[in-house]
Amino acid sequence: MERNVVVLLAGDSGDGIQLLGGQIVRAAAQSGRDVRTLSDFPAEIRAPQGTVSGVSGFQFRLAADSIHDPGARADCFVAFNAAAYTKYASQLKPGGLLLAASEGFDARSLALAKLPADADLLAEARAQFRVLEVPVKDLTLGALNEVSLGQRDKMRARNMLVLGILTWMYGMPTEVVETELHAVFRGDETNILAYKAGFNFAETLEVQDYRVALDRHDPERGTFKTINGSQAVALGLAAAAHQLGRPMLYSSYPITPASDILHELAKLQPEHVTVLQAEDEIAAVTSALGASFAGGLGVTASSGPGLSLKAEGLGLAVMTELPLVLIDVQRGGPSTGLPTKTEQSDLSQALHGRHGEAPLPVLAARTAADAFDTVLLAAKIAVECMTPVILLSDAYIAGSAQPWRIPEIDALPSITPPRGTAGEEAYARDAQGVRPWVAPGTPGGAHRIGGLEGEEGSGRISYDPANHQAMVRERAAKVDAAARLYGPLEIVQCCPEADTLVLAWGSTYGAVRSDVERRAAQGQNVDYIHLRHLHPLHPDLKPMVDRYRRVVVIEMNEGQLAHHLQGLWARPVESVCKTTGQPFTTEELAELWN
Amino acid sequence: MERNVVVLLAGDSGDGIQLLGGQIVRAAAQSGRDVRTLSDFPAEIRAPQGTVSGVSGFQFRLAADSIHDPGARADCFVAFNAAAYTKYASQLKPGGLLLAASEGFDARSLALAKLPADADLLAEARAQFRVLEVPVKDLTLGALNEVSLGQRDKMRARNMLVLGILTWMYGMPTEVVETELHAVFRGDETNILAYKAGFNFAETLEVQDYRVALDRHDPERGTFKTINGSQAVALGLAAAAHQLGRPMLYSSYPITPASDILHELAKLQPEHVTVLQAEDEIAAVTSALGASFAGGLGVTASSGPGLSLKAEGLGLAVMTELPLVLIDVQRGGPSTGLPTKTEQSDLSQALHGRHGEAPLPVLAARTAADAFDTVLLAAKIAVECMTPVILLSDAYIAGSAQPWRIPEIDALPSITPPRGTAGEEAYARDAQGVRPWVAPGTPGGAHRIGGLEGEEGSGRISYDPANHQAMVRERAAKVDAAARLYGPLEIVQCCPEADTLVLAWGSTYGAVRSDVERRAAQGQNVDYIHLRHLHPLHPDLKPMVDRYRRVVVIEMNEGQLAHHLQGLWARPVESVCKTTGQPFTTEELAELWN
Amino acid sequence: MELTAKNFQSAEEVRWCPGCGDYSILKQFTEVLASTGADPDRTVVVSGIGCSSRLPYYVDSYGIHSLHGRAPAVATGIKLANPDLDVWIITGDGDALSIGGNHLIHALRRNLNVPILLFNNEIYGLTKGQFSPTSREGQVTKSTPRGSVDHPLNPLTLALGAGATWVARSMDRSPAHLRDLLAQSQAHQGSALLEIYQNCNVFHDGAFEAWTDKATQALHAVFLEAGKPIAWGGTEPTHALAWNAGQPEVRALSRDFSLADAWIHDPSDRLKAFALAELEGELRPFGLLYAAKRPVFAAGQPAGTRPLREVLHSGRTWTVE
Amino acid sequence: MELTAKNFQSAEEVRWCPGCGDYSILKQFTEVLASTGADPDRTVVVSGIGCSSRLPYYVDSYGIHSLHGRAPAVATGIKLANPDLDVWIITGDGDALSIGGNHLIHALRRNLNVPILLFNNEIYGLTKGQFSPTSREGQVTKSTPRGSVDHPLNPLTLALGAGATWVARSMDRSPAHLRDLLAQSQAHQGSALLEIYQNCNVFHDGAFEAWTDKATQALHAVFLEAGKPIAWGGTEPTHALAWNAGQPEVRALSRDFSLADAWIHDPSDRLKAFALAELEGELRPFGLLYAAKRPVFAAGQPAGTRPLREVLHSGRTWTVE
Ligand SMILES: Cc1ncc(C[n+]2csc(CCOP(=O)(O)OP(=O)(O)O)c2C)c(N)n1
Ligand SMILES: Cc1ncc(C[n+]2csc(CCOP(=O)(O)OP(=O)(O)O)c2C)c(N)n1
Ligand code: SF4
Ligand code: SF4
Ligand SMILES: [Mg+2]
Ligand SMILES: [Mg+2]
Repeated sequence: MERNVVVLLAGDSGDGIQLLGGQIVRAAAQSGRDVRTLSDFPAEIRAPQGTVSGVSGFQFRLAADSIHDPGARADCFVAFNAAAYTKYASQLKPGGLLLAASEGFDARSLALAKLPADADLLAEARAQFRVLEVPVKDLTLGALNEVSLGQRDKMRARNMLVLGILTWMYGMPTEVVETELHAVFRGDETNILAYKAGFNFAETLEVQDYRVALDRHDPERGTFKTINGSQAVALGLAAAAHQLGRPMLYSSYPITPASDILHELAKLQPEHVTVLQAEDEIAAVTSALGASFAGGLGVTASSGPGLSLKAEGLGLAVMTELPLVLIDVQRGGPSTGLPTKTEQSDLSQALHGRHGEAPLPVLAARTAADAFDTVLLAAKIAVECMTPVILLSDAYIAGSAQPWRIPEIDALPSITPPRGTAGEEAYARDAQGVRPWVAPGTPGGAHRIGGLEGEEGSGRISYDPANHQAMVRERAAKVDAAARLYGPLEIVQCCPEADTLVLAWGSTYGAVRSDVERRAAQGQNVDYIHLRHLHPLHPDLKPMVDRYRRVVVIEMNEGQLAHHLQGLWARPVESVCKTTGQPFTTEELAELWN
Repeated sequence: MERNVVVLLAGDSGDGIQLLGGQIVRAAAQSGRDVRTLSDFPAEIRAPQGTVSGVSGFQFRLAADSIHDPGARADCFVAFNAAAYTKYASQLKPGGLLLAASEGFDARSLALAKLPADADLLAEARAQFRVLEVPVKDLTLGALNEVSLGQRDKMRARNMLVLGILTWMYGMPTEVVETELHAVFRGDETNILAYKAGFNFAETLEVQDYRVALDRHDPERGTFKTINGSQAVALGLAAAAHQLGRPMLYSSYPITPASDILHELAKLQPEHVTVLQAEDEIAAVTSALGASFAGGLGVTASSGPGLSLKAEGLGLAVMTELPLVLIDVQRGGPSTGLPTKTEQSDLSQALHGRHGEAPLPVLAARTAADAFDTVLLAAKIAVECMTPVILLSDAYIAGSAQPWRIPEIDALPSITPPRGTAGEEAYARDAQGVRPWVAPGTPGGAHRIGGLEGEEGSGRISYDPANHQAMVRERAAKVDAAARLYGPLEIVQCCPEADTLVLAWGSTYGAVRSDVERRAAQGQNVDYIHLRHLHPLHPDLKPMVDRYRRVVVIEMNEGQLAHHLQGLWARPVESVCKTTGQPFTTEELAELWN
Repeated sequence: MELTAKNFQSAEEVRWCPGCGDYSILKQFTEVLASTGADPDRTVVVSGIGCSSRLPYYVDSYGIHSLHGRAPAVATGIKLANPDLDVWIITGDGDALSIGGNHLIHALRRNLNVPILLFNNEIYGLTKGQFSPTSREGQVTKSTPRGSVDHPLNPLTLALGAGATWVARSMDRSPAHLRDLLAQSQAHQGSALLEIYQNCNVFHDGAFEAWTDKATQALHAVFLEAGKPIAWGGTEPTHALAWNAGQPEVRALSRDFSLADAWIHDPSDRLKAFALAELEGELRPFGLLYAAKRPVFAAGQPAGTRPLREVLHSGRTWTVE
Repeated sequence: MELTAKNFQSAEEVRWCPGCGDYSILKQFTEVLASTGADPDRTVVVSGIGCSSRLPYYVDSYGIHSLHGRAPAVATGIKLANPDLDVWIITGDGDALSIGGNHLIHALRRNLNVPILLFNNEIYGLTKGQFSPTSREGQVTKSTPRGSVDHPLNPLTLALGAGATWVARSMDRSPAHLRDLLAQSQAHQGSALLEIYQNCNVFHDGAFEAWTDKATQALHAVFLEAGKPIAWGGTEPTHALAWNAGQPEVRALSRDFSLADAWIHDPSDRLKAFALAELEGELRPFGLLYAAKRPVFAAGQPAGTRPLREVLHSGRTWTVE
């Protein structure tokens, strides 16, 4: 029996591809399969219908066992139209199944896709793939015969017809899907009729040969939902505000792909959380800092250009030693770059992108679900160490949905602000080097802070050379001490005799993990540590690393982490990297190093 | 005979200390001595008179041979008042000469300096130093007996009286000084009378014992003037505009210590150069870029906070592949930091402080005079490689004056813009990877550029993964190729059998050079390379470095260059650094490593 | 050779949403370039970031799609390096008024010699529908699911307050009016702020219907003409404004109050322009509200002229022979 | 216990130049804190960077000396996190109008509930004398040795144009007037922009002498009072403004034109406030030009209230048992 299958859905952005994908994820997850996804939107808001630039894609991988990436090339490709086929045909494995919606390959569709009127795409396809043409339009209209809607409106249910086919093909429980559909569409039967028609079509007639029964794995218990990275961050912030029990100001300026966090929080309205759409990124970070000065937790998020604009504000946060969380949802750079694509090329800037000696903790989330936990850790460090923290996410994490077990509130980590009673010197450090947090409103606590160098202890302006030297080192030491709040160093993969260690960080997790597991399965002795803590590094990392002859660092940039690690360790590491705006696939990694 | 002497002048900011220092530098230089200086202003615009925070200091070192730093502790300290003494007494060598202006130690002066009324500073001083009290006020008023001015105005000539004393003490030619004074004060005899009185006082009476005759070195021929780093940058830009023969826009927003470049250029009005005081740093860098797009050379300058704000603009310059020169006059950081102090802590940001993969050349000036040449190189690289370039200077270079031989215009390096005729693809690279510079106004050259990733060659928007990867690497390669414009790698100090190499950069040059020369003189085998090119490194550097067992990297930060070099070379280097806001002294360096 | 609008259309595929108001603005813009005899070699279109700011790609002239909010600063540099160029700024309500507010007011006060076309759709289009500084109180957007609480900025009063020398408003749906104002903005010596109501049919559809729709336009849109009474209501106006003790007053035209009694529009009157700009309710003015003469910026900032030798040798020098 | 001005003076040594107008402003500020019964524990003074922006150090309350131009944004965050705090913004003409122009106009349009004290000395003091956005055409400064070519921004018209709800002007040299306006600014619900003419005796000495000097003040300074005729000229006014067909007109008081005929100041009239703000010549208004009621910002942005459990479980969930 198959252990996993990769399916790619693509059609016009108006075809409801992402919605269809979302339904499949939920159905799969509820039926005990693991699932990972990858979305690909057009860069345009509304590209002209039927054109190649208007194609929206959704890939998912369904598996019997637990998996970590959405897979590389597809076993099955559902093409809603000629443009979709043109864009993604090369993604389908030779011999794979092409499920083509007949009407999407008619003359009009060819014209919209700027293809010659006589192009016979499906004939060409048959040379490489198994092709199953499905008259999606006719089936849909047929199913909705009784419904009193215009043809245009009926056609919106096409995606549900396909859902029905796929539900049957991958042996997912139709009861689950139907319950979902009832819940989503409330009373409206149109979509459910189309779904059932698709399911029946598949079962009774045509697609018997293509059925892939997947084993179910033993599902984890609990209450679940699907979340993407943006939602995970929003929920993580809500949880952090709850754990802190103080006001949180989420202040940000819209930018793709970070804005979805703003939308989520504005929609969710979690307790303690105020949402501000600031006039620009500088206002976003400085108003967040104002909130922190006032005794709340300031949070801001952005992507590339916005990170650049926040450099000065971060420096003030470093100097005033106030908590702040900055989430950078990385995208293709430099400059405006490739705003809808993914990349890990802001790492160096996160580490070094402020004038003066201005170190701060830098963390990275690996998946959507992991972003929830990492946001909580970032908030904990910010508050408990009184420091700004940068959390790196990226467009890939932000947009990929995965099933997530909703945690128990009791199990969330605590967030304990440092002492904040009056009468303390503004900068008197505790044993961990942390200054007190005496918020305005605290009786007798009046004091002034600012961006000028402060005298040790009192925080009063000081240009004294020895004081400056001491303060520079104390601020750095305080940041280094943040590592006390890390959990144990997690070794993802471990071979007893490995002399090669793979290091990666952020959203490459799924692909790298699959690649490493494949290598291990093939007898290559590699260990793997996926870094969540980019600064300071986990204290146990260096001793671990010293045990390996060879260290391979994998990332989606031109080797930024590799450069940084060499800088710290003064030992060679091998850099395996690419900067294409696309996530790594396991296939690609297999070829990139040996 | 003495080979060199270090003198410290200090008094109230109203006492004309800097002017006095300036006169001495010119007199010394014209009489064949080498001289290096160090100024220390109060951070306040006008601190209250007579207070410690209002003290202005000027240190100079006069030498028979060529020297590179202003010396560490002083042989002679001229204290104009009690506050100055309080601030700087510890800078005078034990047994050194304290030249005290009597009236500056009276009851009123003690009160202004917040000292007890019964403090007898000079009595205390006699325990450690040779003390010469000079009734500067009485002598000045006496000399100006005949002049019809109020006492207050007469007292402004006090500094010239001291100039007379020092001129005599250090055997500088009084003709030179007098010619200078005539030129500076035009018809006004007041200052010259005071000067002569000082000279005569010294010669005829009191200071015979303290005379230090310094040999003269054989002076370089040519026409000279004294310049500080700000003036050098302004002149360098004027020269660059001349060599380029196109408009230059110098656009900046005031900030200490970078603003003096703005003032100089506004005053000088060099041909081709337009000066714009922009509304903020973001406007400064983006308007400079606009000028570059329009076919001129955009130049901007700032210090710490301004560098942070320009990150996004620099990224656009990287992406649009337009020339741009950014001068960062570093000061104490992070945040507002220590605005009047010096530091080298913006290096990491200059190298890495932009989102996405956005490499650009980074150069550093070592002295005021060197800043002139380095600015020219920066402009040459910017134009000939079509790239933004960062030039690092610092507060120390900006403020220290030194004699400078005015170069012949014929001897200046050429600056040749890349081809710019119409019909070329906007991004078609030449053999060096440089794109054409087709400025608006060029017939038939219409094209569009921007911050989105461009298609190789045409520059049209492209999200293609392979294209993005290629463009990222081509932009980096183009920057790496800038090294072709470097001169030969200069080895400052070379011992035949050295196994230790010292690397330093920027304004530490004088102190490090003196320290290395001292070590060499004492038999320690050290070589020394002072880096002008921080990115890309000089191609000959790595092969050189490989010859040494030990590499010591000296800098005024927490080891930023050391980290970067380890990152590049994956070999250990020793970091010798401090972050105090003060330049290194040779004495200090002697103790910092061995 | 006479150029036509076609000559100003670039080969780049236009990628706005079908139905977007930007199409009409682009069309009128290229037509005005052609009709005013613009030279494509000397025309530079500068924009920030936003749907609107994509416009330069579609115009066959020089163009730079710069950074969000920074087009006025980029344009300032271009004009200073080469004042002979015809520079246009294309911007949106977010680009110009949110992140770019500072550069906008400084360009206006300096009187940089550039038309500034502000495409106001009361929304962030490109980032998919958050509220902008011109969004209305209560407007439901992606970032304000419960309605915006921010009080909107009025681009016209802001411009007047910043010392703008030319302030006007037009709309995507009135091509002739828009062309006329575009041509005027280009002719003005100095910063010309032209607000253009632009429909974003995806995220804030119909925002300006009251003024752009044939059915309601006559009731709500007041088309200003210098020297003419300020009146509206159809081909035969039914209403006019009176300037009553220093306040605008809406009057029905009648025997008691004829066009002769109405407020005569005088674009040189700054205060009255402010009064018109303040009409933020159902009644809104279109056309040129204000125009004044003031020296333009670039002219006041000439490049230096001192020869390099003189510059290098300036100040106190000495010579060793 | 009643606090006095002394209780609001911090121990920090005041480091402005001797003779600087900032001293008087600081003094009046602490006196107003005392007289209005401010609570030092709930008072927060927020500033940017500049000589003026050093003020928070000298006030014994909470204070943050933030970044150049960013005080309004910092204050916004403070107010959102804790609307109960009494927040003041201290800024300069460079801080507020050059680098900080964008945050200023957005604070004003949102009506953030904070007084904004703009110390206008028409120069950059802290950076030693470059021109600022309020410097005059032709003003010689370090960066304009041949005189500035920039047309100055008028902070009051800018504020009105941005939708400010409270706009006033005072001066360092009229302590009682300044104290009165400071107290009023604090009492206003919303953003209160108070421009304070402040003499920088080092880099732009005497800039405001015409209005601050006893000898000339009566001739040039018009002190506004609500409900009173707009008149000046000494204890017995000699001149007054008339509101003539919607334009201000200077009239000598005479039998033909008495105080009863003069323009009566009405701070609720926005258009007239704009007319007053536009007086940029020798005659300048002081006092409250404009005040209006509009909901304040912080109140419209309440923190969310949904319990965490509900938030975590929002949307489609499923349970595996
Ligand atoms: C520094 C920066 N911040 C944010 C963005 C994201 N962004 C791009 S366009 C835009 C707003 C566009 O709104 P508007 O100017 O009104 O243009 P429209 O799309 O409505 O025409 C934003 C926030 C960006 N590109 N750069
Ligand atoms: C980002 C940044 N840019 C520039 C500066 C330098 N700077 C400090 S204060 C100032 C201007 C001050 O002018 P103003 O606001 O009028 O205050 P004043 O000193 O006149 O009271 C400038 C340019 C800075 N500190 N930070
Ligand atoms: S999102 Fe709105 S403004 Fe942008 S292209 Fe689409 S319709 Fe036009
Ligand atoms: S420079 Fe001017 S504004 Fe600053 S403290 Fe001195 S006098 Fe006051
Ligand atoms: Mg918009
Ligand atoms: Mg000022």
